[in-house]
Parts: sequence; C-alpha cells; structure tokens
Amino acid sequence: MMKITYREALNQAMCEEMARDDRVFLMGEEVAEYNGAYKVSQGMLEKFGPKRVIDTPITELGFAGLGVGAAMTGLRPIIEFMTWNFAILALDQIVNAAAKMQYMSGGQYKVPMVFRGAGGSAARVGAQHSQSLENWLANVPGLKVVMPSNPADAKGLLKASIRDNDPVVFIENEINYGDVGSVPEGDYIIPLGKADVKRVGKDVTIVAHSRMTGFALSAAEELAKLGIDAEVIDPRTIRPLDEQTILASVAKTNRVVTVEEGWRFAGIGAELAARIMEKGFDDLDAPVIRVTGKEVPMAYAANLEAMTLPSVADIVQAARLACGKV
Amino acid sequence: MMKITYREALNQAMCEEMARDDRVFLMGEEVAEYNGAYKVSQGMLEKFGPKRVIDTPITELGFAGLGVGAAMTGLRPIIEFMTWNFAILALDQIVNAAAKMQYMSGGQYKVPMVFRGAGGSAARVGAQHSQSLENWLANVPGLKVVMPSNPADAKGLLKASIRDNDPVVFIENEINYGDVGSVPEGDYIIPLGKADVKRVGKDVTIVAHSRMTGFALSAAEELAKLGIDAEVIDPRTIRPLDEQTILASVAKTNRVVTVEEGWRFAGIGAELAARIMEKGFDDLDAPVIRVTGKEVPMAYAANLEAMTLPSVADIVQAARLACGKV
Amino acid sequence: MTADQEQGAGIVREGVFYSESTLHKLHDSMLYIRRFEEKAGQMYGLKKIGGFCHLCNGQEAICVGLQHAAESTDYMMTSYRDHGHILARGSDPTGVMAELLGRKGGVVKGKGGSMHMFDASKNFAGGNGIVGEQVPIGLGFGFSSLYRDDKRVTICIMGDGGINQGAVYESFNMAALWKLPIVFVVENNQYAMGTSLERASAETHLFKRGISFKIPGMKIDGMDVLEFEMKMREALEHARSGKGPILVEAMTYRYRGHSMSDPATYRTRAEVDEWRTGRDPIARIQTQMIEAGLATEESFKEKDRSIKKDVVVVAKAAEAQPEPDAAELWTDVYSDPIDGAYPYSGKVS
Amino acid sequence: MTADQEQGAGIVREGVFYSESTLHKLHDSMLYIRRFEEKAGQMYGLKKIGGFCHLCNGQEAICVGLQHAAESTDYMMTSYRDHGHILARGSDPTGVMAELLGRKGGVVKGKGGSMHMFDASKNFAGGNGIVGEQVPIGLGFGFSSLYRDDKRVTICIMGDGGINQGAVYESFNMAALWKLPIVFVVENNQYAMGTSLERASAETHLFKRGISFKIPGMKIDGMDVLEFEMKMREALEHARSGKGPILVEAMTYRYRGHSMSDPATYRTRAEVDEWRTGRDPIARIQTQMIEAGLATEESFKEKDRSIKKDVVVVAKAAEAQPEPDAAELWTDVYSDPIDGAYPYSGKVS
Ligand SMILES: Cc1ncc(C[n+]2csc(CCOP(=O)(O)OP(=O)(O)O)c2C)c(N)n1
Ligand SMILES: Cc1ncc(C[n+]2csc(CCOP(=O)(O)OP(=O)(O)O)c2C)c(N)n1
Ligand SMILES: [Mg+2]
Ligand SMILES: [Mg+2]
Repeated sequence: MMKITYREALNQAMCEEMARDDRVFLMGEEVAEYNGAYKVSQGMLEKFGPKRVIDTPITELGFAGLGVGAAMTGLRPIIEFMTWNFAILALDQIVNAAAKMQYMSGGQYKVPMVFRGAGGSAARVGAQHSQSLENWLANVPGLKVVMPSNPADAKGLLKASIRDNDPVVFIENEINYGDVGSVPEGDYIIPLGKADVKRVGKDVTIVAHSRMTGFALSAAEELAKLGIDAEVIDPRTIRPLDEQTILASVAKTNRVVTVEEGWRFAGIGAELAARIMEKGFDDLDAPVIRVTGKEVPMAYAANLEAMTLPSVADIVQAARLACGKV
Repeated sequence: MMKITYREALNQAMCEEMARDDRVFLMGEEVAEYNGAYKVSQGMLEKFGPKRVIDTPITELGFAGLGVGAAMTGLRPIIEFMTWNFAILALDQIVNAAAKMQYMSGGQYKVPMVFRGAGGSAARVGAQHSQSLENWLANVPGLKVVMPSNPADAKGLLKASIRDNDPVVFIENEINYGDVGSVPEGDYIIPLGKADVKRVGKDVTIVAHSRMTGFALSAAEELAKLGIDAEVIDPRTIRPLDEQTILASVAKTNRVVTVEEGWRFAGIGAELAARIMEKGFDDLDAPVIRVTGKEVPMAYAANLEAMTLPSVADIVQAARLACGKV
Repeated sequence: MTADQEQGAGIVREGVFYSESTLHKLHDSMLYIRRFEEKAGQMYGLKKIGGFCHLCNGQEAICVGLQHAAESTDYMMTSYRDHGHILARGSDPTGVMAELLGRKGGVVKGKGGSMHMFDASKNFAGGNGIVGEQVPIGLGFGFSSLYRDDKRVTICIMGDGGINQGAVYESFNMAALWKLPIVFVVENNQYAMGTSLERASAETHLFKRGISFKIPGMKIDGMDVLEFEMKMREALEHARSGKGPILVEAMTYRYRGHSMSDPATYRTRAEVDEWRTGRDPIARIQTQMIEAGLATEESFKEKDRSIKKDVVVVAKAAEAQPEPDAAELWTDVYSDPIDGAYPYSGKVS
Repeated sequence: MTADQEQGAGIVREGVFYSESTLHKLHDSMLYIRRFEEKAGQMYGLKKIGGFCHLCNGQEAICVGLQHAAESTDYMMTSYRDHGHILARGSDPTGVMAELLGRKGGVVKGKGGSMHMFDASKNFAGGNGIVGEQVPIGLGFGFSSLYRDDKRVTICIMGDGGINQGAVYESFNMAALWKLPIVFVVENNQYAMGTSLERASAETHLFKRGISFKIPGMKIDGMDVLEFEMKMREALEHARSGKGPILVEAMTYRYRGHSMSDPATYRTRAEVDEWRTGRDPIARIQTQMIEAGLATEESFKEKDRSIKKDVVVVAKAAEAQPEPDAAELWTDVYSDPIDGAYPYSGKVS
C-alpha cells in the first residue's frame, strides 16, 4: 500500500498504461507543457514526449472527434476535458460517434478510448462550470460511465478503463484531487461494473458516487451517533450499474437514500429509485429518498452555493426520514 | 373545431403568434424557401417575408446561440432544429447559455425563445437520427420541456411556448406530423405544466408522452378487451411536470406503467417512478413498470428497429404485469 | 496508384497518360455506380428501402477519380451520401445493396442503412448522418498516421453545406498546426438540401475556406474524371509528403433531389439540364474515348446492358437475403461482457 | 463618440485630435482598472474572492479605447475576463467588487461572480465562462439590430485561444452572409492559459481568421489607447454603415497569470518585462501627456493616490454588504410562476 493523492493515482494509472501499451496517448488542453490544468498529468510530457502527450487548441468537439477517429484505427486515446462542463460542446462526438460507431458499423469499428476530466462543481466557479453530466451519459448505450470516489478506485478504475475496448466516460472530481488514500502497489485493476460497499450497516442503504461518497460516509458517522447503522455503497461504475450489490443491501436494510450532486429530474437517483422499486419492491419499507443538488443553476455566492449542493446534514436528515426516525 | 394535421397545427400556432407579435421570428435550416424540411413552416416565408422567416447555414450551435442573443435583446426567436438529433451540437447554447442566463445575470437578461423540431426516431433513419433528448433537457432548471402528442395540444402548447418568457424546448414527432385531429378555433392556448387525462380508467395508470401517448391509447383498447380499464395520462409538459394529476390517478388505480421511446437509464420513466414512489408510495400496489426503447443504438433493419421501439404489445404486457394479470 | 507508365493506346492529359484499360476501368466504375443508384432509387420507390436514401448521380467522377488516385491503404470517410464512394472503393455491391434493404448480408449487417456504410477491410470509415461529423473523425485518422508514421493519407469528404459546421474549422486548425496527412474534399454540388451555395456561404469559393488556417486549396472540375483523378493525385502527394493538409473543392452537381423524398423544386430545369446533358462525367469520358478510338457508341451500349444486368443480379441476391437475426439487436453495443453478461439493463426487463 | 472636435490643449494622432479632458479620461479609466484589478488580486489572496478570478492587467487600453470609441447603446459581450470591460463600460465599481465578493449588491446579485458580470442598463451582456460561447450570442445581438434596424453595433470580444472554437466560424459565416453590424475583437494576449499562440493556431495573424468568410481584418496595437481608440472607431464605423462584420486583432499582453491560481511559469521574465515595462499602456499615455505638457509625473502620482483611495473605499463598501438573501436561491430560474408556484421540483423535497 502507498499513500498517494487521487491526482497521483490518476497520474500513475495513465503512466503505467502508457508504459505498457504504446497505442495509448493523452491529449487535451494544457495536459503537456502545463502539466495539466489540475496537474493530473504532471511529468507525463517529460516521461513520454510530445508525440504521446499532446496539448490541443480550445476545440473540444474537434479533439474529441480526433480521439474517436484515432481509436477507430486501433490507437487507444485518453482525451482529457479540462472539465466535463466543456464537454457539452463535444457531446455529439461522444454520443453520436463514439457510442454508436460499433453498432452502426456492424461491429467493424471499435472505439477503445477514455474521455476523462473533472465533473460536477468545484468551489465557487459558478453556473457554467458546475454541471453534472453522468445521468446524461449513462443514458447512452455504448458508453460506460465511471466515477471514482477515492485514490484507490481512481487508479484501479482508470487502468481498467484504458484497457477497456469500448468508449469510457471517466468523471473525476476536482475537489477530490488532493485527497490522500491508500492504494495497493503494483498493477492494480478494478474491473468496471462493480459497486463497492464502503461501509457495512444494517438500517439504511445510502448509495452515493464520486465526491458524495465521502459525504455519505460522514453522514453515516453522524447517523451512528443517532443509533442508525447506515450501509454506504459507491456504485463506482454508473453504467453498467452493479444492481446486485445494491439490491442485496436493500434486501437487508429495506430503506434507501440516494445522493448525487447533480440535478434531481431524471438523475442517477431517479434511475436507482426506479430500479430498486422494479427489482426490490417487496424489500422496501419506505420510499427511496433522493438527495440531490437543488434545481437551480449554481450561484457564485458562498451561501447560495452551499445551499445548492447536498450536505452531510441533508443526507442525515434523509436517512432519518427513511428510517422513520425524525 | 377544425380538423387539421399536427403539422398544420404547429404552422397555425407560429403564424398566429407572428401576426400577433412582430418580435417573433422563425429561423432554422430550410424553414423559408423550402417551406421546412417537414413542411411545418409551409407558406410562412410568403406570409412574413425573409426578414422573419430565415434560412440558415448548417450550423446548429451558431444559430442556437444567435437565438439566445436575439432573445436577450427582447426579440422572441423560434429556432427550428431540423430534428433534435442535430441539436446535440447546440446543447452548450441551450444549457449553458439559454437555461442559465437569467440566473447568472441576476435576472437582468431573460431568454424568451422556443427551440423546436422533431425529436426521437422517425422511420428507418438509423442510429444517428433516432435520439430522444427529453430526459437530458428536462434535467436542466431554467428550461421548460414540452412534447405534444396530438394536433390540438401541438397548437395550444406551441402558442403558450412562444408567449412564455423563458426558453422552451419544444419537441415534436416526425411520425405524428401527418396525424389529423380536432383543434378548437380561435386563439387556442394550453398553459404549460398541465397534464391531460387522455382516457379515464380505474385499474392502471399509463403515463406516456409524445408519440407514445397514441400507443398507450391503443394499448388501453386492447386492455379493455382483457377486462383491464386503463387511465392514460399525457404529461404534455415534461418540465415542469404536473405531478398532481399523475398522483391523483395513481391514488385511484394503484398501479403505473410509464412509456417512452427513449432509453431507459435515467429516462423520463425513471423520474416518474422515483417521484411516484416519493409522493405516492402508499398508493402503490405494485412497482411502477417502465416501458422504454431498448438500450441499443437504433438499427436500420426493419425487424431490429421494430424490436427497439416500445410497442403496443409491450405496453399491454406491462399493464397486465402491473395488474398482476399475466 | 500513380498514372500508367506503359505506353500504348490511351489518352494523354497534361502530360499524364491514361491507358485504354485504365480508361475503361474509370468509365465502367462510374457507369456501375450510376446504374446502381438508379436501381436503389427504384427500390426506394417500391418501398424496399426505407428512411433516407441519398443518391450521387452526377457525382460519380469524384467517387471514381478519388479512388483511382488513392492507395487502398489510405483512409477515407464521408457523409450519408456514401453509396458511390463505398462502391468505388471496391466493396461488394451485393453487400451495399443488402444494406440498403436492411438485410443480414449488408455491409454492416443491416444495422447502418444507406447513411452508415462502413468497410474496415477497405479502410472505408463511414457513412455519417450528422452533417460534418466525419471531419473531426477524419482528423483522428490523420493523427493516427502521424503517430504511427504509416504514410497513409486520410481522405475526408464533406459537402458544400457541411463545410459551414464549426467542427470543420476546429479540424482545419489542428490538421494544419500538426501537419496531418489529410486531403479534405468538398463535394461542391452547390446545394445543401434546398439551400444554394450563395445563400449559405459568405465565401462561395470553398477552396478558400482553409486560407484562414493556412491550408492550401484547389478547385477542381469534379465532372471530368481524368481531370479530377490527376489533380487529386497532386493533392494526395502533397499530404503524403508531409506538407500537411490540403483542401480540394470538387465542382459537381447532383442530378436527383437531396434524398429520395426531395422533389428539388428549388432548381430550374435548365440548370439541371446544363449539368446533366452538358457536363455529365460519363458522357464526357465516353466521348473522349470514342474520339481516341478506344471504344464505340455500340461498345458502350453493350457495356451498359451488361452492367444493368449485373445490378439486377446484385439486387436480386440482396433481396433474397433474410433480415438480420433478432439476436443481432444486442450485439455490437459493447465489446466485452462484464461478469459474463453484456451490460444491457434494457434487455433484462 | 467621435473624436473631439474642439481645438485647444491636446494631442493630435494621424490627424485625430484628442483633447486634454479626453486624454485624462482615458488615462484615469485605465489606471482605475489597473488599481481595481490589483485590489481584486489582493482580495483573492485574502480568500475573500473564491473560484476563478481573471485579471486584465496590461490589457486596459483595449477596455478603455473600445468604450471611448463606441456608443453607449452599442451592445457588448466578452469572456470571463470581464472586470475591466464592465468597469470601462461605466458600471458601478462597488457593484463589480461586491460581485467578486459574492455579495447582495453585486452587479448580478452575487449570483454570477467574477466570470459572469452583466449590466443590461449599460448594454453589457456578459461575462461568459465557456470559451467562445459569447460569439454566437453576439451574433444574435447583431441580428437583432438588423431586425430592428436600430443602428447599434455589437462588440463581441474573444481571446486568442477562444478564436479556435468552431462556433466562432459558424458565427463569422452568418455574420458575413447577412452583413450583421458586429465588430469581433480578439484580445490577442498571446496565451490561452499556458498555451502560446503559435502552439494553438496554424494562422497566428488572427486578423486573417475571417478571410475565409470574407470578413476584413485589422491588426491594432492594443497597448496604445489612442491608436486603439482611433482604429476601433474605424471598425465601428465599418459595421455601423452596413458593410457587415469586421475582425479586429488587438495585440496585447496580460501581466498576471491566466487566473489567480496560475503562476505563469510558461513565460520568461524577459518576455513579461518587455511588455510590462516597454509597452505598458498607462505609462505610455502618461509619457505622451507629459511630453504634450498636459500633466506632470507629480500630477499622475497624485491621481494614482486618489484612485487607490477610491478603490479602497469601494472594496470596503462592497465588503460591508451582506451575502445575498437565502430566498435568492430560487429566484431568476424562471420568469413566470406556473399555477402560482415556480416549477422547482427540487425545492419541494
Ligand atoms: C448536424 C446536422 N444538421 C442537419 C442535418 C440535416 N441534413 C442532412 S443532409 C443536409 C444537407 C447537407 O448538404 P451538403 O453538405 O451540401 O451535402 P450534400 O447533401 O449536397 O451531399 C442537411 C441539412 C444533419 N443530418 N445533420
Ligand atoms: C469551452 C471551454 N474550454 C476550456 C475552458 C477552460 N479555459 C478557460 S480560459 C481558457 C483559455 C482561454 O484563452 P484566451 O481565449 O486566449 O483568453 P484569455 O484568457 O487569454 O483572455 C481555457 C482553456 C473553458 N472555460 N471553456
Ligand atoms: Mg451539397
Ligand atoms: Mg489569450
């Protein structure tokens, strides 16, 4: 085990995979000479040279498409979006090209690539820099959607994503970049599609991904003080979603809270709620409660921002409600 | 009452509103000289001249943004996307500009405009021309999302959308364009945010929008023969969603089927299921069942296409399942 | 492929020799595409082809000239108007027709249809339905060739309407910045659906659209297969030799409507006739070959009869095929199963 | 605003007369922006400003020259590097500072922050955080002026990095096609974050980026406020007189990092100094005014002291304000209630 940051974990994942397979390259804005806007690609230019670590102009749609084309020739691009907010400009290539190419071409062209970068809101960056896109992207067959919540998962999942033969949407979190955690040594891989039970509990299941996993764990500590023993599940891969793990937990706890930073309407919580109802209806003693970002654009002012984002208190409150203990 | 097509209803709505308010203009690909790719704007160039009915180059992001800017100056643009499939290219302007502008500007700039065109799949047009986007767009606060299922709704809702002071996403259906229906004479307006009970029933609630409303009504006929009396609700406005009408129905029937053409994961059905569970949990005698498009890109072959789309039989089957009568 | 070196019967154009056999090949290929498209139009009329169907009648010299100038290892991709290109590339016509009919033996198993033809074995990378989308994709193929130093050139084709898309200029900039081996070809048939060139483009000389990115441009007569082939070879040579991208504007005209459902009333009869009778690429090479004594009106008629027969055989063979297996619905979405199963939540329910 | 007509003390540049009072106004405005930005930087250092904060030190001549040349009814919009522009436009500095601090009295009520400043009363339409997004929006403002024939010009500002975005060329094409009254201004400060111009742009003479769309271009020294004002007036006149859009490349430099979190190690000290000491727009106009006998070193020092004091007052007043009311969370999402309530499903839960 080594103690490294989430940022270093991502960096290691990319470096190891690039050392292992020379078809892998990294491209995006400021990834090379600047060492990454958030320093995720620190040192990579020096290690792999300008042929494999490539700075682009600010043209998200263009270089996302470049990645798709390169992947179709058998290369394995990692396309970094400085943040996923800017990837809205590139969605056509992600959805209409990357996701559909294999199907439309009758299996002739595969698109083995990773689109990655920080998603959701950072701190005080306002309306246009605080968009959660995982529900949109997980809606699309042909894509896989991965969202690690800690350094170990970040490393293991990114390595798996780079080796995956399909387009993977890999959404990191800017606020987590500095988080330190233990990561196994060696060629550490976490297969896609496996949720992780981050805390075992018996009274209520809290499903939370990305930065919200940490919030959920904090909430679980609070809840413990109130005599509520929460199980916290991080799906890690949003698509495909590991419903077995979630349903098994619900069968035990009979109560569920979902947590996400994004907006409520047709979000990840909606899918979880619908799916848990479909497949675990008889296990449910209370409705699934969704904790989500408020349905407003993100404001800049500190107080409004704090009100917009889900809080640990919101999760505690939701769990108490689910358990009928308010 | 007059008998007109869905296409004519849309045309009348635009013509009446343009006659009424000279700030309204129509812009898009082939809307003027060609009279619309699907003839929705037939005759409008002749009526209103080239200043108000404007053909554009094929640059969706550009002219969507043009609409946003024009709306910010107080004009009331109707921006037509030949189909919503192409609007993926324009999403940044819809989501980051139109939806967020009023909030970001502290209420100084409003964006009174309509983005409209045909959404979902037409017939045999393949993977890149068969995308449903309503769940993505309804996810976004600041936008309203409207989807009429018949000529009267098309007219009344489009007029309301053009008069609305906020950006409205108006998603039509190409296959419905030729449908004939009765439309009230005169200045017929349907307020946004109101669902419509298209068929009264007592055994199961089927919530279906756009083209799927017709499928649901056909399914209800089939179900009637099997002794199941289905209530069919068309939300008409997806955001804001008229949950009162839906919940009132669920309180009566205790069983729900949702129907949508789009993909399942975090679709409209997911939101409906989650919301009905949240607010009508005790009314539910069975889990909400979602009928959706299959989670694959749309194939061209007739048999695969038919398998991908929800069918009347799928809805009948789901309703029987919901009623425990299989 | 360089121009023929051997001497003998043939035609010399600006110092380039086209042998008798090459001329026949070019002619026959164009004629085949013409007849194939007519058949496709017929099948569409009979409702055997559904959805959109964009024919390339009138534009055959581009499809054929481009292929003759290119190497088979060169990459290419285009828009939805792709039948002529994939045929010229050498894909099996029965597969192309079967695709139009949505059959199992279609070039992409019936999954793509008219707009989404692919043949990886021939380096034909689509067939795209979103206007302009193939341009950034083409950029990626060009990038790959630089990355691998494989000396391939990417031929990335778009329309006079498509060239207005923003993605094109993002691609132009990167292609020029990194000197990628790409020939961008604009098929300037002067209309994007019902919108004429000058109603959509501030600069109607489309070969100049790369100037702002330092991409050189060439305007070529796309109705003369020899002219087009020759100039296209220059363009390919430019890209292959490491000088970076080049933009070729091929002047052409589509005789039919935009797609089968378009009556094309936005054009005058006279305008269509001017191109169709005055500049037809097939009639043109026929006249040249007859004048050069390499063929006769009768020999061309005979050839036409035999091609028409071939196309009928192809259409029959395609029609005889079954639809794709139902199981194909779920294949080609993902490459690798997860936990032994493919991750389709939609399948389970 | 045309150049001053009256004669008297002043400076004549290429036949254009700038009066003493105009010169002071231009100078004071630039100096105010400089000191305001320094204060903002300080407040950021004290963590009173959060998120991103992009200062425009070095680029003041553009903000100020442009405003002086424009009519107050002209529309304008820019990127996230917007403090200088909105100040030059005449918005209340306390509102701007309060916005940076996320306070109730901010120019957009604390909802936008540094990147999203708007002042509709001054026709200042943002403040955009997505690179290039203001360009299609500006197209719409220009379109509106054509539609209403209101003789306004839209000034649409972007960066040397932003000009690579595809949306820009979609906009160039439509603006030129319809002859919209728009002046596109590129603030060429030669870097987009850490990427220098020549590493991102195939054509580094950015005024040529409109050529492919028949948009004329001008390259102007953006470090000389008189030069910039004068040429900008020509550009505005071009657009206002119905000749269509024009593209102005303003050569400039940002002294600070891209945003407050950028140490800007990608530039050499010498390069920064060359611009900062060699070409500073404030020093430049001071020298010119002193040479013309319109001011003295001392009078400028005095002015500087008084501006600094003003800025401190502004900062204090802004800081004294409370945060926005909590109720503001739910306002400005939609204009009209539905059934008496605003349609926020998220609020209910
Ligand atoms: C992004 C996008 N917008 C609009 C369309 C609809 N559409 C299909 S083809 C076409 C015209 C394209 O014209 P051009 O590029 O000149 O090619 P041509 O059809 O002449 O070969 C349009 C508008 C589309 N498929 N994709
Ligand atoms: C679409 C998009 N991509 C990337 C970013 C991140 N970003 C913010 S500013 C910037 C550099 C822009 O440089 P330039 O246009 O030259 O303007 P300057 O900052 O020099 O004023 C980048 C890459 C963004 N905000 N939006
Ligand atoms: Mg064309
Ligand atoms: Mg710059």
